[in-house]
Amino acid sequence: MTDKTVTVRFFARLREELGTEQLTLAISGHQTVGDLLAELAGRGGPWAQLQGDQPVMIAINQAMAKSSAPIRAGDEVAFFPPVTGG
Amino acid sequence: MTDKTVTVRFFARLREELGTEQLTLAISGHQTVGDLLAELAGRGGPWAQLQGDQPVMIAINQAMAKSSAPIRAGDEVAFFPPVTGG
Amino acid sequence: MISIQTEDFDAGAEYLALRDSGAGTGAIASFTGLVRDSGDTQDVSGLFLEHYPGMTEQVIASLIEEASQRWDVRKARVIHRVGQLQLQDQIVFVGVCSAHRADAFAACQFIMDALKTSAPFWKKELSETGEHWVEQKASDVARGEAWNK
Amino acid sequence: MISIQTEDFDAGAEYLALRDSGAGTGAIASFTGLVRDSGDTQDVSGLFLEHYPGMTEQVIASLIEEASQRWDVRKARVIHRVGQLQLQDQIVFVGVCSAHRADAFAACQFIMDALKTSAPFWKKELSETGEHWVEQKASDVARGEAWNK
Repeated sequence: MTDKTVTVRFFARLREELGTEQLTLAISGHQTVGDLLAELAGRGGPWAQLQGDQPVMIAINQAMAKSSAPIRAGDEVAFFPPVTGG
Repeated sequence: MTDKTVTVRFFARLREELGTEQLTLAISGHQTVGDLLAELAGRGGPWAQLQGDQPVMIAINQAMAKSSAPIRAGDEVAFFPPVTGG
Repeated sequence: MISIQTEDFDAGAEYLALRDSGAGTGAIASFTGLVRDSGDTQDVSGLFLEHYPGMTEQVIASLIEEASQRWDVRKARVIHRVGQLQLQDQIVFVGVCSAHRADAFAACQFIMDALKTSAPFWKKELSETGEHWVEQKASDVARGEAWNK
Repeated sequence: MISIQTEDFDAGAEYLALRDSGAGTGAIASFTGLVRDSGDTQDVSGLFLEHYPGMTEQVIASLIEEASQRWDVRKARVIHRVGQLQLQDQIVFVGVCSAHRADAFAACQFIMDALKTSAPFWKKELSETGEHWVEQKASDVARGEAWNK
């Protein structure tokens, strides 16, 4: 099942605190992006903040998404803090 | 009473239709700028429009004024259509 | 700073001059108005702009003063041309430099809206079929009054 | 046109490029944001700006598209810098060219407000005492949401 993966990207504060810019994860068993988020939070340590008090924004294939959105093999999933540009 | 006068200026459409840019008028008997306007309108012809359907704006000494505003010797009075710059 | 002039202006250079060197400056909003081909009449070929010298500058100064009391305004610049203008000529420039984005936008828009209903300028549209003094628009009056609510 | 870039931009030249040659153009509104010395922290000495390449451009394109559906927009230009910025550096430029003044102001302000709450940029403030990821402001969220009413 090597082809059943998604790319997961982290930005800004999350990228720094998780010490991770990008991951490739198998998605067998993941129905929604929220399931993926919960799995990552379950790693504990800094990863727990993915389901903590601070809001985490989600994008799937570079479009904003809700945690209930389904994910499919080949998707690019991103988690990041609320945006602060401009 | 040569010194008891006001300068009256007209702008834009009024200036053109009255064929007059500036007048010097004696103000004895004028209590308000509205009285002055009525006197000018009484000249008839194109002057009647000073009390016609179209609004006439009034400035005294280069500040917007109402027709009830008093005028004094030496004042600069101006009558013009609603402004349309910008 | 306020300029009433017949000559054209360089909006790019005005932007640069408006940029305050103060470390608290965070936002610059600017607006430029151009001569359009359709106003009260169609096929406008140019404008003649008349003003009331002296009163014009006083009114605009008081609008900048009012904007400075309502919002954070570090620098404000107003240029308004008068005389004969051609199609697509620049007519007016309003620029505001502020600490904050919302203040810069509000002050710039307030000055521009208020100028249109209280500064003594009058436009005459020129076209092939003749000339026509522009009438004040109810929408401009409404926009000007909205700032007093 | 949308540019995400590390290098500075010439807001004056951008204004000139934005000026449409179409005879129906009557208004240009523009906004520039600068690095201020006080944000979440005081004595800010600079910013680091991170973005999500690809998604950023898509989000801004969709904001310009939405603005074009809501208002008359002849041309729109957005430039946003990323990477290391110093105090008083230019961060962002939004310019809109329109037939009408109200449309130019509204579209420019909408794009700027919506960009702040939906385009994937993140600011880190740098100061003598350390660095700090900027938190999203409730006032920015409120301004963004106000456009949906």
